[in-house]
Amino acid sequence: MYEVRFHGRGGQGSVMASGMLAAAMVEEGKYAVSIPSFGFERRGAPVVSFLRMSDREIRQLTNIYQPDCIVCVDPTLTKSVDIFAGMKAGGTLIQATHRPLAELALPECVSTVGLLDAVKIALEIFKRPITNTLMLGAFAKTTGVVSLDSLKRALEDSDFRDAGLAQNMTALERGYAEVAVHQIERRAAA
Amino acid sequence: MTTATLEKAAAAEAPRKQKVILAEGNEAAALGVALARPDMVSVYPITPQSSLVEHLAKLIADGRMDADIVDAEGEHSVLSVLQGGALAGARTYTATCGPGLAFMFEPYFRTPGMRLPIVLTIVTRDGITPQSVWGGHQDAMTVREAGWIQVYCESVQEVLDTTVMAFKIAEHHDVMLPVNVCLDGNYLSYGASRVEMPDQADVDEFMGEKDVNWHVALDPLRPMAVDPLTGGTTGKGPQTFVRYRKGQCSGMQNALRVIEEVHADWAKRIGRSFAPLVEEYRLDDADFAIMTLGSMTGAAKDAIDEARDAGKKVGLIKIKTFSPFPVEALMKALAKVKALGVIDRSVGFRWNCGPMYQETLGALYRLGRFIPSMSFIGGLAGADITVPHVHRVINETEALLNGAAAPTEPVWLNEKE
Amino acid sequence: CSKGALKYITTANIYNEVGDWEDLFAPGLAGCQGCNTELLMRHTLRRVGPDTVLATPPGCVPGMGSVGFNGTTGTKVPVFHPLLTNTAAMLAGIKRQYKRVGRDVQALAIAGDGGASDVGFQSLSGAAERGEQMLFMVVDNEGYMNTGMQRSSCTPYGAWTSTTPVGETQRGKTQDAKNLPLIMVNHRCAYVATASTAYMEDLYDKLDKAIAASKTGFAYLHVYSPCTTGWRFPSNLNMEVARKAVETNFVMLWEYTPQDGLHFTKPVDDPLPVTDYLKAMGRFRHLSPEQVEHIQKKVVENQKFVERMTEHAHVG
Amino acid sequence: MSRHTSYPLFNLEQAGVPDDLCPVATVVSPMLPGDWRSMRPVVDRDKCVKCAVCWLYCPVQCVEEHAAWFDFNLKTCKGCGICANECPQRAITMVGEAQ
Repeated sequence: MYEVRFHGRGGQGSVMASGMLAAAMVEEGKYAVSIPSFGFERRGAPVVSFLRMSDREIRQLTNIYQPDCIVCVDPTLTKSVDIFAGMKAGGTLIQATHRPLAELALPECVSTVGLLDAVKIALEIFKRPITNTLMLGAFAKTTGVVSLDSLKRALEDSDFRDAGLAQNMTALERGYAEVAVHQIERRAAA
Repeated sequence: MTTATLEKAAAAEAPRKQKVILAEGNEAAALGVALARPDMVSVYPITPQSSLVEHLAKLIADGRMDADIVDAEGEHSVLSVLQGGALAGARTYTATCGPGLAFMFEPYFRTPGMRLPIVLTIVTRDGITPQSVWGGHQDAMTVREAGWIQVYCESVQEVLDTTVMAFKIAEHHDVMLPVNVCLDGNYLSYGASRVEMPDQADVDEFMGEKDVNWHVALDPLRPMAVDPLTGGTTGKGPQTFVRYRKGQCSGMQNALRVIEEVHADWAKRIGRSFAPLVEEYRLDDADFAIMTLGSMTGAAKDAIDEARDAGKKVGLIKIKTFSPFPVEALMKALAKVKALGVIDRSVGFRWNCGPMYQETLGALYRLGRFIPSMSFIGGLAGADITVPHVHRVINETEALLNGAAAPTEPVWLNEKE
Repeated sequence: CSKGALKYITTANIYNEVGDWEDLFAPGLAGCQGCNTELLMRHTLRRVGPDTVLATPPGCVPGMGSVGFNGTTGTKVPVFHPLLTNTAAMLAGIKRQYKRVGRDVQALAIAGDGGASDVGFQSLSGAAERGEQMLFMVVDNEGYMNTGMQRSSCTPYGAWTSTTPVGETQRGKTQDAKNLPLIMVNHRCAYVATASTAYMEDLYDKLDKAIAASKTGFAYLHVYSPCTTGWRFPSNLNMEVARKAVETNFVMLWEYTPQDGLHFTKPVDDPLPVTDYLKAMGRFRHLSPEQVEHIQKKVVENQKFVERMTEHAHVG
Repeated sequence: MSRHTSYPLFNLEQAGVPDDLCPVATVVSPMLPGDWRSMRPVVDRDKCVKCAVCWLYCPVQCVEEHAAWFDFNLKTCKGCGICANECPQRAITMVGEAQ
């Protein structure tokens, strides 16, 4: 079982990203479940979405409390939300940010980090800070648990209006290409 | 044999290829509805049902579903429109929850009395007040004595498959009763999961001929008065009333058999089987059991596996068909254990315990045995019922087995978190 | 030619046309002696014909046995009790399904004012807004007469009912009636009209138009129907009371279509004083001069209000 | 829609519909309210001009046409007296049933 928690703000499409990622995993013949958090998902308010992946049928339909991976599609969110709560040791963080790794305060549990200046790229592509598909590309590259091709097929099956599909395809590819992946060497616990 | 008949023969034996997709529970319900080919759906949005009717509207707008959609001005009219449609021969469907179901109650109670095989998905939501827009079984539980068949789903796949089966169950001539497919608001309604889509041709063969108003119709070519006054408080009046009311009860009891038959037929034609009434999980050699309903069951099964690995002899009993209450099937399961913990996602106000717990005590009485038992209430208003929660239920039920006194009050799982 | 002679001719015309059409209700219904509603029902259903599904929500219409009692039916066409609250919605479902399968079936409601203007208003308004194809007839006897003459929102000011009794501090209803047909005009229904059984040729004309309109949209027919029992007047005077209501402008006969707007069909230019109407029945016997004055004022006000609507009829 | 007579009522037994499903009725009420009457309409055949006004306003529609006059089916006439009140020829008189 591989568990991912998405953090974002209402309107940024983190719930949709979780669903598209699950669809991509299903494309690959895996089992996946995506569950959104159930708050008032108003534009700008912090939102959470959960994703489980497994080679076997997934029975649990619950929130995720100890994720293997955290995808944070908003660069400002860490100020208001403890996005690392419950994260497993040796976990992976995919973070939208323009900062370099050295400037980030990361807890001990984080071992792999994928950093992407998603807002900047989103403004180039969409003229709006929609970072979700960019972050999916970054997720694929950083974790390797899903292929870029599967994500593309999941996007094709989604309900985008007009130019939306082409733009999101570009975003997915750029996220994959431009993410900076870091491994953090942790000393073994004393 | 010609090639065509050979192919046909082969098709009858094995289900056709099924497309694998990711769908949330509300979408799966809508897809199940489309597979059953209703003539009429009537809708009014309400959280957490809204995306279900949005999916239906889109399926119809895209021409993927050939049904008349009536956007009524409220749930009361939604069900009333469908009653009219059914009386004119339409296969009909809607979905609602919580306050919408409450508003619908007047035609809701009347639907089984007219023996109209309407299918209504309850995307379960906790009862207000206190104000909540989140999941919980209180709405469906509150109307459990209104004469509808009520089945609860565990997974998104079960939502899709059960939605189709619900029409077949409702329209069976020995049943002729409306069916609620209950799917948990939030965890099932919005939970997206891998599902396999049955082939339309397989479903068409499964459904067979449609004939929903053979017993009552509002049709100028078959004039009759529908639901005249029964005839007063003396003489034949009460006898007439009793005859019809008893008929409703017979239909409910017949449903227990028909639900099993329909699930068996589905397994044969579509290739997926679900426990129709009561599911027993790792129960055969269990000393004690926990009981679940709906989407909490998945986490509970994982918890049972872990507890088994830790040497606890615990099994699980899941109720799928809650109304009619599957007394015989439940008695068979209960006979295997010596202590019981029941998790309800709603409250039974009168007995200060979960309603499923209270109903289960009735089955134990029928069985003629006393075993220590406990009522657990959790998952109200969208709260999560997690594997650790279920471990607590397992541990406290196990304590009963070891002689601990059963509390007279329910255990509220999410009280202090 | 005298007014009277013209009346014979019109009556004879109606009789010659529909006199041998079958009365589609059972010969015996339990309406009160001289029941205006029973008269209206029988004429209406004969006119509409047997390819009809009839909805009669709880009230005098099924109360007199049209949906039957103890295993019998009072109607020769398919008939049912909707709930008091859902008549228009149930009929909509029926009509939609017949339309879907290509059958021409008339959906007809004969509902009381309570079931239409009060508790049934939501479903009525919804069906009208959606343009459901039906003929919705309201029999306005200005109260819940079947259950013992309680007040409805169509009960006029000052009227005694069993829930607006005459006592020391309150003398009849203290509010004015809701004008349901005008509210239906504001739904822009395919057809809306008011009618009275005292003007049967006008009623038949409107029935024809309403039936035609119901083929494409929502047709609403509001019929003022005096109640001998609830209003307290002798049964033989029913038509006189109905006529007086029109002659005093207490009620007005008009029709509306989206194409032609609203116009009077029986304009009363020189109305009798409203007291001529009020004194014809017992439910207004207790009225004080101030109450009578209020009613007369309202009659004039209502008349002017509808008249202004006729003036605005052709803006489109 | 040009049909003006009813279709035969549905036969439940023939259709094999059990009598404990939806409450329905397929037999027309045999009730005849003629015995409610305390007064009965009597027609002066000489005065009747067959204008049909009585037919138009009779709530139970019990008016029957004869060769030269209209009369009433007393099995269903409830004796309300509207006909006598409305007859332009004053051809109808209400008389007590006891007479």
